[in-house]
Amino acid sequence: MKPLAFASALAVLALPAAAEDITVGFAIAQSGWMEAYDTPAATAAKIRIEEINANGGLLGRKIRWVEADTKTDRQQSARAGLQVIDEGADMMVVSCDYDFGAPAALSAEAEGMVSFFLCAEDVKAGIQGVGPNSFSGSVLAAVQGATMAEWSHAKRDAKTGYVLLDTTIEYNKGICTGFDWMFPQLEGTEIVGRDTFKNDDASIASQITRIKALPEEPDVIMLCSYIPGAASAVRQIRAAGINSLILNGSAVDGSYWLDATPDLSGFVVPVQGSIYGDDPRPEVEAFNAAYEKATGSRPASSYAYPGYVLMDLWSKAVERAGTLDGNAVTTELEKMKGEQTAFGPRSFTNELHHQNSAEMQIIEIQNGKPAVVENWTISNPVPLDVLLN
Amino acid sequence: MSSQHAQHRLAAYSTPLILSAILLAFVAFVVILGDKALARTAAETLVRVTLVVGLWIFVGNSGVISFGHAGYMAIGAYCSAWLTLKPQSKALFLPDLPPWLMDAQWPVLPAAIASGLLAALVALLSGAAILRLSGIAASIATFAFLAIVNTVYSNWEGVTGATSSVVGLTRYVDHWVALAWAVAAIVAANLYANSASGLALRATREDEVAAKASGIDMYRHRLWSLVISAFFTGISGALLGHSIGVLNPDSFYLGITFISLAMLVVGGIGSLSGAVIGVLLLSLLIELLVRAERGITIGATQFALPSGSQEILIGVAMIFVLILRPAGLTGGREFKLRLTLPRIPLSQEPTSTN
Amino acid sequence: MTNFAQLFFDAASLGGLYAMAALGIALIFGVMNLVNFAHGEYIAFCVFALIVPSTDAVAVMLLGRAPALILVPLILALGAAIAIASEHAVFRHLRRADPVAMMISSFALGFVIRNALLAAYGGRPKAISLWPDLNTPVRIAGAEVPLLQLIVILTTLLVVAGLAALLKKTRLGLEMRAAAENFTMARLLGVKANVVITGAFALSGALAAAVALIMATQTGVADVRMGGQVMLVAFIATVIGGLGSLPGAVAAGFLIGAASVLLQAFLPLDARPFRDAFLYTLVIVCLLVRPQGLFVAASAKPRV
Amino acid sequence: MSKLGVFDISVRYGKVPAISDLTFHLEEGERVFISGPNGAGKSSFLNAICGKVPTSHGRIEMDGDLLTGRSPEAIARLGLSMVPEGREIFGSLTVEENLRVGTGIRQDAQAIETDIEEIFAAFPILGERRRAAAGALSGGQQQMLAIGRALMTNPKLMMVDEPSLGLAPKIVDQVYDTLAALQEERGLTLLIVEQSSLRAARVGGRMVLMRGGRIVGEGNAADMADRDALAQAYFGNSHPEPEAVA
Repeated sequence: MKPLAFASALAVLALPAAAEDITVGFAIAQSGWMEAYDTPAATAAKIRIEEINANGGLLGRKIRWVEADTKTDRQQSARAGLQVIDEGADMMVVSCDYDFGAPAALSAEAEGMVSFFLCAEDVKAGIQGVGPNSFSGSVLAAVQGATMAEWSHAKRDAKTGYVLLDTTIEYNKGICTGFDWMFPQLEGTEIVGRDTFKNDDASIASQITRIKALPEEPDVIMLCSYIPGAASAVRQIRAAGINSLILNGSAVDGSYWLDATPDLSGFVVPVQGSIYGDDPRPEVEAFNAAYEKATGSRPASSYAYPGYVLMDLWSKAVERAGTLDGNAVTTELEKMKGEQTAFGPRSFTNELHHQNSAEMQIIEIQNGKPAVVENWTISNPVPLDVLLN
Repeated sequence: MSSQHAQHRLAAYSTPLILSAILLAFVAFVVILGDKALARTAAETLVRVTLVVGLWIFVGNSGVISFGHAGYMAIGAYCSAWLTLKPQSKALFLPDLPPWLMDAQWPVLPAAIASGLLAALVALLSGAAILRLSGIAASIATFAFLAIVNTVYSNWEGVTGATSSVVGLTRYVDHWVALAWAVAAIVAANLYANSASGLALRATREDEVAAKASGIDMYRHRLWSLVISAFFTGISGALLGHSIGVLNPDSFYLGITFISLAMLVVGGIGSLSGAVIGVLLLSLLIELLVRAERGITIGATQFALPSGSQEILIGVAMIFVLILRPAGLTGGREFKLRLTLPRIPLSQEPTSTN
Repeated sequence: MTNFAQLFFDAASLGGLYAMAALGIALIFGVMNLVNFAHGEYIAFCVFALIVPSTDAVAVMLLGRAPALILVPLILALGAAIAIASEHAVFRHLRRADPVAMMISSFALGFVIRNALLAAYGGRPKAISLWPDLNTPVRIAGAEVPLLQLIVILTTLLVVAGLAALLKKTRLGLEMRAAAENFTMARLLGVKANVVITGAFALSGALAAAVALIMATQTGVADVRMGGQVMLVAFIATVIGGLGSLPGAVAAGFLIGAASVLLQAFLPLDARPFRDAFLYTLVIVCLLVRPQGLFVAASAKPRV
Repeated sequence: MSKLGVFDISVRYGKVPAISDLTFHLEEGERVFISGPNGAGKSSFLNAICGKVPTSHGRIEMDGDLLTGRSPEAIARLGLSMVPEGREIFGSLTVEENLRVGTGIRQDAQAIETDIEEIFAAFPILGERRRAAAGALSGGQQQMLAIGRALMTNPKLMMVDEPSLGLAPKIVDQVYDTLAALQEERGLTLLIVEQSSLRAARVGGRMVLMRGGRIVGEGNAADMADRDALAQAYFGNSHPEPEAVA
């Protein structure tokens, strides 16, 4: 026990020396499977912090950060939150996923501190699931599903849709919620069938058999899942000779898994920005370059971007509020309506600390090559009652 | 002879006293350090003590390995959420709850007890079927029970919120609350183990055939111990929920099943002291390793373990303990106050079995 | 409503996968009463052996680049090797321990392997392009099935037949069957415990490797959690098939695969997410009706 | 040097002693019966010799080789074979496979085949059912199979634990006749647990009486049987003598 007590005593001693600095506390997964999502987004947030520091800091003070590992574990997450508070955090950045970030965010909320989920896309990651000072840096899953519905109808003349839902996590259900809300509203459309599976199913042969039993192949298959289950589902769908356009959420962005189905075509993903170097907005490519400089490789998926966006938005709000006080910063954040960022405009209201509409880049994979084909913003934001259903 | 007997009883009843004192000392130590994260670790550890002691009441006495207790935990945790959440948030996230449950807003303590009772009731029903089996078939049936609970709770949209987390649980469980429940569980476990039913059940663990031949109704005693066990397991679930603040069925599945069994087996499945010691030592070791990952300064040198090595090391440590002491750290013995009167070697102590 | 032949192929290929995994578990249980929870991690380990250890997002093939003729025996040998190594490092020292202590240490071992894989490969699932040509559909008996499904079914039959031949015709097979039934008696007749146990672990590991190759080809991904679900189903299959009975494990593996496919096919949409709840209810019913196992003589007493 | 030397061994299960400071010798080609009440430690004694249970004290030698501390399979390889109580045949294996399990320690592949035929000649019923599952045999047939199986390891010393248990008297006679004939033929040394001194006397040999984990008496089986008959006449049953059931 001695070294333990000693170490914590040191940590306490170390604080006053840095009292002038602003401290951002990262309670994120540095190990376990969430690490793959948290590290890129946290790196992006740190890139923004370095930029701010290089431009003279925030409120004239430098930003520094402290980190604690949630180990992709809910209990450890709560502890990591308390730990960064103990180490003097002024705001908290928590894990990408609602479940693994919330226990830490709740500790921040109890201190009246602003917290941001790195890239959570569940409506609960904010007021509804944590409290009035909690925000997410990403775009709601339902927006992604709705974007897919509206875009495929407008640009690919999709009339018949099939919904294949992976019931394992809430994110997947969010995607399908958005699709189910938007697709039937569109002219001449019909959802011709639905099925469910689980991410770790060893085979989805019987789900595929059901699709093949349809009188006609559907125009689009809305696949609400994530990697690895999604990659495996796509491989099995194509292996069965089904050639429908496959629609997805942002979670399957990234070319790293494409080897799973070589020469894949007709596969579409909505993202906040393109990692493939073809984003129409130069700021996005500038970020990709900065990321490569910082880490030695380009982002593996668009999930790095929300980290940059949230740090950008928070620092602007702090600058406007002139204080780090949680409630004052929240008030400024809620005033943001179409606030420009490198990845498109962002808005918050006093009801929703999340994006229920956003400009998405549509990435289509043809012959195994992903590329931006369009950008699309849904015509109406997803209403709150749909989100909360 | 009767004084001899009374003396044994007294010695047996000293076990919960010693264990409670150890836990109290542990909490006192944490409070003195005054570190928030450490206080939380203490609370979590004590919730786990409640869980593992609850698990022990069934597994330790009957000798049947249960993979199903995380299911009772889930039932307790969600029950407490149903009873304590604000009606408006229930209307929003759990719209299919029956009206009386929707309007309920119980204080936390009665809600915790009700959670335990619901878990106990489910244990009575599920156990009535499962406990007709014995040995590994019973273990598999308990696993099937867990998988059923998990599947149902992961998909029952309007009642459990399915995979969507239930939010807004008051985080009232600090180290004192957790200590109180841990001590309650320990006392109950000790009382049960020394009751007629507990003693009879342990006889069946030693020799099923002989115990049956001597007229012990194994089924009834197993069911009893499962019900009591599920009560405390359900409460530990409620405590866990009110410690994290967010509920998800995923929290009550394989991860917690195995870690709680591992703590029990490493401590020593044959004794209540083993259950408590297993939790304390493994939790302590995990915390030390987590801190070592963050970096520890000893004297002038600073060293840190690489991220993720904690999990590997804890696994290795568990394997070592089991190789060196297959019956667990306590080897199935209880902590007891030794009274000074001479003991007659012939009579075996009721609790020192292995 | 659904094509019957199609359903048959779906059920047989999933069942085949479970059957092979169940055999792997039953072999080890038979000789040393060990429920090996590390079996799922053997599967994950073999899948990851196909790619270069690195935490980068894009996977680079390592063994996966070798031609099938070399790759298949290599991976099977690797599976056997990790199983034998784990026996040497852990289970050998626990032979006198109670089955519960062994089971928990196998879980701890699995935990170590899984976290070591996480540390070496990172938490992000990796893509594997293994024999993509096997995923072309072929028409057979009025059903259109991916070639791989047929291969899985054929492989299972081959593996089961091969194993049966090995157990029936060879000296080691005879000793393993004798040891599975009564280990101490076999030793009293001069059967070397180490040889039999090592043999059982080697076969079990090779079976895990076979499952790994099929899963990698079928799903195209490598994920540390991928063996877990199969392992659990396999574990259940060995129990409802009758512990210690290898044919029982195979039959129960097929049965669970078939039940899962049929439930998925015929449950109404609203009940489909509850598929596993129905499946496990059937498991409990099976156990209650025949605690000694579905495929062993009713007179046999339940073991353990 | 005796065939088997047991020096001052103790066996305990947990805290319960099963055998205490027992010393015993067995000469080449001898036939010795061990008798005694239930719980006297007879089976524990055999189990300690064959390596099934560890001794806490003392040593056991066979032909000058130390057995103590060796694994059961190593002891079997030194030429000791066991027919355990309850027979413990492999029920799912065929009769012939049962016989072959123990042949792994032999080098003489040719002789194995002739030995199998010899055993089938000695027990014709086994030969008739050589392809049948051993679990389907009757108790007496299983006992014969267990003896045949033990013989297939080509032992120098064979231990038989209660061959008469659960068998009809007629079958028991047959079993003992076969054992005696085999001993004659092969020069085997036999150590047999047999509760009935009368039975032992009929077969002939040395007899050792155990009680409470110790040897309490020893002598010619016939003399011991007379003494037993006398004791029974005067004091009732001195040690239980379960009448065989079919």
